[in-house]
Amino acid sequence: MSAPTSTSAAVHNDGPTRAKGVRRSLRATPTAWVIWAVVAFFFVNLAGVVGSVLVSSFGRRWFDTWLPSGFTTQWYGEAWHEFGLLHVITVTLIASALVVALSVVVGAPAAYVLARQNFPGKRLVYITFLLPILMPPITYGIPLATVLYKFGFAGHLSGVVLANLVPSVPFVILTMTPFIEQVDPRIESAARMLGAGTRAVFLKILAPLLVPGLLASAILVLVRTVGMFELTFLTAGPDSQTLVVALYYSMSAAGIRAQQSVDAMAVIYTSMMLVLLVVALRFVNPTQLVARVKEEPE
Amino acid sequence: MTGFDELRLTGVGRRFGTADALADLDLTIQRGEFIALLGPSGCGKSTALNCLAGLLPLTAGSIWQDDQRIDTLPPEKRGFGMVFQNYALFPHLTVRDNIAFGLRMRRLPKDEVRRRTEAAIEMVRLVEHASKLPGQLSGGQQQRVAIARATVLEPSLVLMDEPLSNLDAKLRLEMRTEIRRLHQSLGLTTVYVTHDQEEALSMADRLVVMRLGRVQQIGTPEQVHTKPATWHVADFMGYRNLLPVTAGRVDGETIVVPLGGTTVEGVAQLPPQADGVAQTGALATGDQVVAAVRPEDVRLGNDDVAGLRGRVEVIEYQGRELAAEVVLSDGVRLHTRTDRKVEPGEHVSVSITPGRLLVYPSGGSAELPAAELATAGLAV
Amino acid sequence: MTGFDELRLTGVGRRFGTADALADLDLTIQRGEFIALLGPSGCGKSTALNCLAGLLPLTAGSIWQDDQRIDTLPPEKRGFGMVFQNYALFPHLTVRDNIAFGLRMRRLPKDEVRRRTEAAIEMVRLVEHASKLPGQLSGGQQQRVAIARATVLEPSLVLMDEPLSNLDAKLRLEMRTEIRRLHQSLGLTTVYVTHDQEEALSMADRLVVMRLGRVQQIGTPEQVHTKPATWHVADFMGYRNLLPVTAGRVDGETIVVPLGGTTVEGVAQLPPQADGVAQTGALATGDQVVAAVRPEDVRLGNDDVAGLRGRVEVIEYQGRELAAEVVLSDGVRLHTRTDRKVEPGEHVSVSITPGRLLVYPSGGSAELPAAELATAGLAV
Amino acid sequence: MSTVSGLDWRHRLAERGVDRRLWLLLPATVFVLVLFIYPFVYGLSLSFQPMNGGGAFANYQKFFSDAYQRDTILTTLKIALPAALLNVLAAVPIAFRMRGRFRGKRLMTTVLVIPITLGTVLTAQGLLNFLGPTGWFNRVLMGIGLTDDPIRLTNNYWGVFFSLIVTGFPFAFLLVLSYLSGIDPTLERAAATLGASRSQRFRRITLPLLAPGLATTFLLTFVLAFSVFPSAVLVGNPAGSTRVISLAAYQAAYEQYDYAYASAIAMIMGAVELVVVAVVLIWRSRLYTGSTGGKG
Amino acid sequence: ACGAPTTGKPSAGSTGEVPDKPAKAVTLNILDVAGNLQLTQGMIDEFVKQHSDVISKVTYSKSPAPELAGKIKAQQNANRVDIDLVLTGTDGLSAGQQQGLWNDLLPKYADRLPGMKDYLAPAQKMQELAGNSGVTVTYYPSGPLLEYLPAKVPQPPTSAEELLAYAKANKGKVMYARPANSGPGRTFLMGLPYVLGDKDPKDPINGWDKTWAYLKELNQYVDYYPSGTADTMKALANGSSNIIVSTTGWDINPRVLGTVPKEAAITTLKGFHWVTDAHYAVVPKGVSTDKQAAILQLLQFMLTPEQQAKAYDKGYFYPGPAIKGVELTQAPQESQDAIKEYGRPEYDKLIAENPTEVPLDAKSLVAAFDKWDREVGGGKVKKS
Ligand SMILES: Nc1ncnc2c1ncn2[C@@H]1O[C@H](COP(=O)(O)OP(=O)(O)OP(=O)(O)O)[C@@H](O)[C@H]1O
Ligand SMILES: Nc1ncnc2c1ncn2[C@@H]1O[C@H](COP(=O)(O)OP(=O)(O)OP(=O)(O)O)[C@@H](O)[C@H]1O
Ligand SMILES: NCCCCNCCCN
Ligand SMILES: [Mg+2]
Ligand SMILES: [Mg+2]
Repeated sequence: MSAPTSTSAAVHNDGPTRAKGVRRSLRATPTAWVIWAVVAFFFVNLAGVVGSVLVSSFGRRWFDTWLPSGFTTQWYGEAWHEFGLLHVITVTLIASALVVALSVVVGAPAAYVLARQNFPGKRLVYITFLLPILMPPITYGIPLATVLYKFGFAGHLSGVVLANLVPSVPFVILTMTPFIEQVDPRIESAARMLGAGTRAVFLKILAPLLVPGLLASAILVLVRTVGMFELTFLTAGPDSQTLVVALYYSMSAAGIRAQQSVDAMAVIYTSMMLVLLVVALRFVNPTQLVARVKEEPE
Repeated sequence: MTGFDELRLTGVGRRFGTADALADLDLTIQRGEFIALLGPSGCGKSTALNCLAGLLPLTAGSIWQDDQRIDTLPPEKRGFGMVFQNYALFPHLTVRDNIAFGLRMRRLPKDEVRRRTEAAIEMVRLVEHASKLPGQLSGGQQQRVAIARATVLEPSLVLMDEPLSNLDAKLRLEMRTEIRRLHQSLGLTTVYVTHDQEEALSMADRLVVMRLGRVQQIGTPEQVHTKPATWHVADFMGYRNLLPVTAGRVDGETIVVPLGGTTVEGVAQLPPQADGVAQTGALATGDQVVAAVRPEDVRLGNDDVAGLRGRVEVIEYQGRELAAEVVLSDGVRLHTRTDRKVEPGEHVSVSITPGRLLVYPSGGSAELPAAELATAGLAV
Repeated sequence: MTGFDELRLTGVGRRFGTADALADLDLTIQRGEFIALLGPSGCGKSTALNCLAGLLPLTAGSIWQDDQRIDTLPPEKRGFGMVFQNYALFPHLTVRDNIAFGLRMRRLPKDEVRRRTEAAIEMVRLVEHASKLPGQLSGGQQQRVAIARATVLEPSLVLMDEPLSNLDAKLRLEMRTEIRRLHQSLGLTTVYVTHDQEEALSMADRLVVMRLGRVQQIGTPEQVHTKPATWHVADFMGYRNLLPVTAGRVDGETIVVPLGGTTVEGVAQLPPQADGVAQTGALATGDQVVAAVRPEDVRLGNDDVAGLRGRVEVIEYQGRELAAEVVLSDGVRLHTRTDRKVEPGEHVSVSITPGRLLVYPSGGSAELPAAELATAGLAV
Repeated sequence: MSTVSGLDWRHRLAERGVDRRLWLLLPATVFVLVLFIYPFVYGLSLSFQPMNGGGAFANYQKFFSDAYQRDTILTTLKIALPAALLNVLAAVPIAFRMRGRFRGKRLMTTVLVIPITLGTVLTAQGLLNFLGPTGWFNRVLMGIGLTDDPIRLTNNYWGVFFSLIVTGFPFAFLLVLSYLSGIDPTLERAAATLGASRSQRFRRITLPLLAPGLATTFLLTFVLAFSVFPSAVLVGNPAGSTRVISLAAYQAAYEQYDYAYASAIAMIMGAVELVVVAVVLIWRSRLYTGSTGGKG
Repeated sequence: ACGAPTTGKPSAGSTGEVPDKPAKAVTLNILDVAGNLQLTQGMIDEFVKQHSDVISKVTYSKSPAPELAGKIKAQQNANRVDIDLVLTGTDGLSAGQQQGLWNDLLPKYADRLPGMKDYLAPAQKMQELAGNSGVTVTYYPSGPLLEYLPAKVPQPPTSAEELLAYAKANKGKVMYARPANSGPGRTFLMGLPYVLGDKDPKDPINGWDKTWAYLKELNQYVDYYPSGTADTMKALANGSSNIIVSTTGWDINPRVLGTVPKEAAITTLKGFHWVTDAHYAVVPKGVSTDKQAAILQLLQFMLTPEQQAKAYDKGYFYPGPAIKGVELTQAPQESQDAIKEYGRPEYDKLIAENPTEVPLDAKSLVAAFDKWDREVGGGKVKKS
């Protein structure tokens, strides 16, 4: 890993003097070495964890050996057909995009108030927003589904989206609050002085400054939504199952299923998340921020 | 919200915890006026601007725009412009976009936005820096962006909080001219906070001098400069020599005070009445008073003249003139300015320009704390 | 790291992208010196300080402390103190803790930390505000915290970036005195950025005048003030009248230039040689030159005197004096200062203090851009 | 004038934080009330209606009087607290080192965040495959002679713990990294000029400014860890050392179909979490929260 | 009972007489929580193909069983049932029965399901277990069986004692999954009382003394209990375990799939009884009468021998058919080939010669799981 050489302040191009001078970037501290060693160890093992599933998902049969005795893509093909994965993945993508967008739209303003203002009853409000995260869906999932069925939402995508919003909105609120606290309120004042109303302040000022925060909470909400089995299952109709339902089914339903086929499902699930994540990170780099500009112009 | 005829602040106050940052501010601003707020650091100038802008809720009083009460309007509804003391630039927007922001909020046509933005960029001399982000600008450049951003909108009222503090003398002069020009050509009303007296004196129609959250004097530059209402204002307006003495003979406006072993004549000053103009009278012999005089009004002469005499102590080169501290025979230390070449240790005669020594009631010892005297550079 | 005898910057440069914010800075600072960096906004002053402090890596050159090369040392190893232009106070620490921070980092005994912190708080007059967080302070108060935080450590070198820009005149004077006092009593070395010429002139042992990232002149206050090395420096040092003219008769140092339909005598100036002192000679009749004179050196007299004559246009009240713009018969506009009462439209005679009109080579039209002339307030 | 006093009243409210900005809370509040509180109250009341009769608190009594059930609280805390702490504590120094600019930084960041995409199932399968008795990990250990018999790292406490690290660390890292990016680097530089070493700068400047974010991160990681369910079953020992409280609730609901009891267990679970959360929040409320200079 | 905002009356159109044939072709939503579609999807598709005037389209979804009841409950409370047919094992069936979720199809419509008369005897017993709401669609005798690799275990245990002895001699090499998560695990649990001759094999709390004692003893030689059968299969395959418990389906199908070596063999314990298993079709309350009509026709179609033959599959639920007289030769060729290669001739004999028992009812089973968790599985904690 090239990291240790780039820890301290390897932030500038080598100027003409730097060749002669002390290479500052090489003076990584012992702590740095320890940290990178731990990270490396973590990654090696992580690679093992992921790799073993990946290899297994392509394995024809894999007994007491380093590698499977043969390779095949049959498990993917079977899973793909068995669950109609194309449809399921489409649904999953649409549902999670909607959940992410809506939970940010609903959650961010509330996070804003909680970050900026002290008002009577704030604690109560805070706890109210915390509860849906703390409480397992067992406590409210079925009545929630009933409500949603009653109003005709459940059984379609809209039910899945609404139900998933329940933990997602508070999640956005919680993660966004510290980000908003970090923004200097005078920036907002300046925008208001220039005639920006609340909406414009949000869209033009806060949103760009909060990009890392938005991105982080969007990714986390996404992960949670894509992975939220119970609420999705309770509210989904036959056409609005998401990938996790299929995955949980393949993993834990009664009946016999090849280990490799579960692995293949898990790989499909992860690949989809990975694509989403990489797309997200392509467009917005969580560390490429306003503050960066201050840090190192170059 | 467009123009207005007058803006009235009545009893405006703002409290932080138990401390009044601003109290009892009564001020009527006429359309087109240029008002400067002056006062020591921490006296409440920025607080006053923030209250006017609607960025801080008042804890007392009200603000009226003509007949409409506006103190509960949110800032974006008031249509005022503001240059923040710390600039508060949008860190994610380029100079150009920072400046165009307000215009875009008004949904002006693209062309006009571009035209006006470029003009403003040129005005503040940032043409080459227009595509930089604020974090890539020098302090002064940032400040100029703040000025351009607030003025490009041509708001009915512009609030400026020390907008030129980070500019060099030359640029400051130019910017001053631009601000005056904008103010006059567009008929803007301007409230301007500055710590630079010269700026205040040269730009403003009226000055508001504050201290500890309260107004000390409101008047034209000339009034404030030549007739400070209290010794605090005098102190602030450059009357660097503030001497706590006992009043001698009083004769109408003239009052004799002891100094350097002899006596000098001063002009008696009284606290301002409601109309804001200082009134005389009512100072009596034996009162504790404060005599105030500017360094420029203390002249050094050759050693051989009769009258006040002293020894030069510290001298400081200040461009054309020298700033010198002279210790009189009774130990009182006077700040003076001179274009004579004097040397430390030299003995000189000291004269005070007639009519330029102002004598104020001290307001009791509580009003004239020793610490403050010490900070005023006075040896008691 | 404690004291040093000298600090040498050789060829120091810092580039942002393709633009040199600082180039070729050669400067030797002696222990105990007070150096002021001066120059227009954006000329690279803060960049220079940051390079010295170790906060910005150099892109060229090196910095030596006595015989040790220090430009690769991290800031905390250099032991310099710095007052940031934007203060950079720790938002989560009270005034007291901000100031005590450096002392604590040195692991000084608790008692000493407390004592020195309190003394510093008192020095910057923040006793009542000591327990506030930076966010609860006024702009000037924050700036004072920054000063106290950097100086309480009594570092071998203090870098101050416009440390007084947000203070009122009175407090600024006091703080100046404090800074000088600290500088002298502790034998600190100080590099001080200011946009205030008077401050620079009165405080510094040497001035470094910069422009566009490059040094224009290094010299004592008197040298820089009376003998600016280039017309740019003159411009910056308050020679508000900069007149591009064609040199007339040259006679040693004396050079005759046309003005207002007649001619006046000026003193020829040449670009500085390596030693930093301006040299004369080598200006010839017919050269494009720039004549520079300060407003204070342009005197207004009664209409009836022979010589230059003009009409008063704009006047501006500036405390004791008036700033007036006078248009000469050839259309040249002169900035003047006067304590006479003049009125706009009045016809006056104009005289220039002998020896105070400096004549510079123009350095070609590229060096004397029209825009710059216009901004200098000159009607070409 | 009555209108005037009405307006003054408004100033007073504004001073106490009650102004029109509070309307921004409305959508989220309505949302949570309708879609969460309303159903949740059913769940709550259900927990007081035991399936097999008894007093209103019968379910709660049943839980606390049965050591097998009661112990799940401790079991869960023993897994969740260390895992959440480790995730946050590990994320901080790593995120801190990811701030400067260096080649490959974007890649590093992405790679560190990637495990977030794994999901519990892949993680569980992977841990079982990789750390299992004949997995690569044990093969390597035995190959280099570190051990003769495979060491057991799955189907016990450690399996669950690892799975919480694998899924929780990137989560914490992403949040911490983002919170960090909001802190103005100038502050650290200022501290450097005051003689603060790297570690002092971190401890005295960065950490305190980061602390509110850390509190939130810890909270969320803890809550996620506390409700660990699939991995407790898949890579843990669900009958024994990793019999977490959510498993108890799950069994009540989906094996015994006693929703009332399940609700009660879930309520207890929420209450325990709430205690931890409250402690963290109280601590957080005493920290400096506010502008960190990075975005202004 | 599970606390929903409203408790609805059955929606219009779901009560009343069920016509013979829907007024017009219906769309069915079928939910499989038992992995049953692997066996029956072919039959259903065939029906749709042949009777598109009855069922125009089917949508299939699959989910784990436990959450099923909650979902149906939520739909019924809201009067919007959109699951028309559920394919489930005994667990889901009885969960729904406890909650009163299912429509009673029997005995009301028994005459429309003549195929039910041909159930195999043990399938008939499974049908009786189902009461009036479920219709058995597939059946298998299940287990308990022991599975091992002959290369590693040349002399497999043939009795409970021998198994114990083997486990003792080969610590950690005997494995079964946590019964609550595993079909073979629970079959083993339910089968042991018969093997050991316990007092009341249907009463796990009071009648299983020998079983519990045996399991606790065995526990001393077991390292851990994986949370799924698949893990035990894997352990067997990779050699970390020598003997695991299994069922007919779990024996054949994984070898077909290649997760377990083909050469793995099975054995039984002396005195063993089959503890049988079946899959059922149930109709939630609230499904319209038109759909019910279609479902009845569908079920009857599925209970014909030609269709039942598809249940042989690849040994997934071996043998699979619930009715008599369904020969392997009627099954699809693929099916026949797989079973020919991986099936075991000895199964016919084992099935013919050993008694069959129905599994525990849901309540007892849960009690057994709980006791196992507390006393056997949970016992591990203190030990390690
Ligand atoms: N990060 C950066 N990226 C690009 N250009 C920069 C950056 N930082 C500074 N500059 C440019 O470098 C030049 C010098 O900046 P510097 O801050 O040193 O000016 P200064 O002399 O301190 O000015 P001021 O008096 O206005 O503070 C300016 O033109 C500025 O725009
Ligand atoms: N949020 C706050 N909490 C407590 N005190 C405050 C707060 N904001 C301002 N103050 C105090 O109110 C007083 C007035 O502050 P203000 O910013 O108006 O001063 P100012 O006149 O603008 O000073 P300067 O010239 O230094 O900018 C100061 O003493 C300041 O410490
Ligand atoms: N968070 C709850 C996930 C529920 C998964 N169900 C799996 C069923 C195991 N038998
Ligand atoms: Mg202020
Ligand atoms: Mg600067």
